Amino acid sequence: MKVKVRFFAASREAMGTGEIEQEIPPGSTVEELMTLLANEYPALRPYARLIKVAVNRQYAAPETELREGDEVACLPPVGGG
Amino acid sequence: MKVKVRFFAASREAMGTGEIEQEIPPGSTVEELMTLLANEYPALRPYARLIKVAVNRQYAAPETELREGDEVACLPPVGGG
Amino acid sequence: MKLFEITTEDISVDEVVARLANPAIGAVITFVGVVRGNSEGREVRYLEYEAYPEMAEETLRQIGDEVRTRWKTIREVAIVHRVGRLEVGEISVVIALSAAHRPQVFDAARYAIDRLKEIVPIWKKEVWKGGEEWKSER
Amino acid sequence: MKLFEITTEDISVDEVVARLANPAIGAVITFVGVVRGNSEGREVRYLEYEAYPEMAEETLRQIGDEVRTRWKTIREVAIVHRVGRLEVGEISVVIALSAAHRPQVFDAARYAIDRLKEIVPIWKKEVWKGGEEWKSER
Repeated sequence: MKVKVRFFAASREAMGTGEIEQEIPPGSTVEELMTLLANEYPALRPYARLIKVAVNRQYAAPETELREGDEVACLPPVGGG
Repeated sequence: MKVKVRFFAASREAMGTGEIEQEIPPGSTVEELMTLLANEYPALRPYARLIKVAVNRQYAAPETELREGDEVACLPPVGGG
Repeated sequence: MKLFEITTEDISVDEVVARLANPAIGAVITFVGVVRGNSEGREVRYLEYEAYPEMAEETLRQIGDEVRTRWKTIREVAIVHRVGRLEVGEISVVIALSAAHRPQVFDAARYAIDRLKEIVPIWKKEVWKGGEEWKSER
Repeated sequence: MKLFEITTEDISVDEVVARLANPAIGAVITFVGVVRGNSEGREVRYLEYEAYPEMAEETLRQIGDEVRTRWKTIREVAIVHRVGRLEVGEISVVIALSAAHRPQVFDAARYAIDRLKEIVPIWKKEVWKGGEEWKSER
């Protein structure tokens, strides 16, 4: 199945893009997606441990199961204000 | 000797004026001036106990001695903000 | 530009914040007093503020000094208070404090408004339908 | 008028305060973030703010809900954050909280800015002469 993955700030610059479509095995969790991305995109590795993940605009735990079409966002430490 | 006495808010309305010149005995204190004013202007009496006094734009204690030409202000409880 | 002012004109928060402009500041806290439409169940028509302006500006400056003595992180303080007739919804006072960083500015802002209500010679008369009253904190 | 907004335009404090207009309010506290000209000894040329705008507006709204749940005296909250390139001295964020009376609004304002820096998906890149860096609180 496919999910949309969005990247911001340092992770966006590392990826060279703000958005990809990613094919993942049905029933994958957030954690499994992140492991898969780190394997596939070495540039992302320095950020992998810092990134929090949002699924459909909500912060999501690593064990959250993903569904077809979900919008997953990779959020480096925020710095608003 | 003479001092200028200014009235504000409720005390100004009670006096019907914002400012008077008051003749007082040389060496009078703030407290003596206030007693004198309360005797001379009955309208002021309801406010006399609430009023704080400033001399030359500084809060002044009752025992402060007045000098010729001082600007004395009668300040009812303040309500800014 | 005066940092401590009694005015009869409309107050703009942006304009007061601009008085603190300095490349070293990263945060400004403002307290904005607004004329409320009701008080103790009565519908307020308008307020009349009166000041002893010369002394009021001096005591505002004194509050600024007190704040900067107590909170070393506070860079600058500006306080502008309006007097005269104010309608419901209009701004009566703006207190603005600037700092390089945000910690402590909230305590300092609270102190400034508390002191203003305590020592600054400004009085407020509430005017409602059929009556009026001078109001104070105490 | 949106109470929680990510914008690319200049922010006016007066305009944000006006979004809270209501005859029942007597006090508004604002926290105003301003771009500082230096950071850790480096002269900042400008900042670049980036947001995940849809989620950022939702988390701003969440902060507003949290504040009003914790502090019952808070009537309304508005938060406007600017993104894109910001020059030194420009306003990055305005948080405004309104209340009938002033007690507690300072604690509530402090909570709001602390939470904003913690959970809202907005990022800040500092650009100085000869370098740049993404900054975060932690």
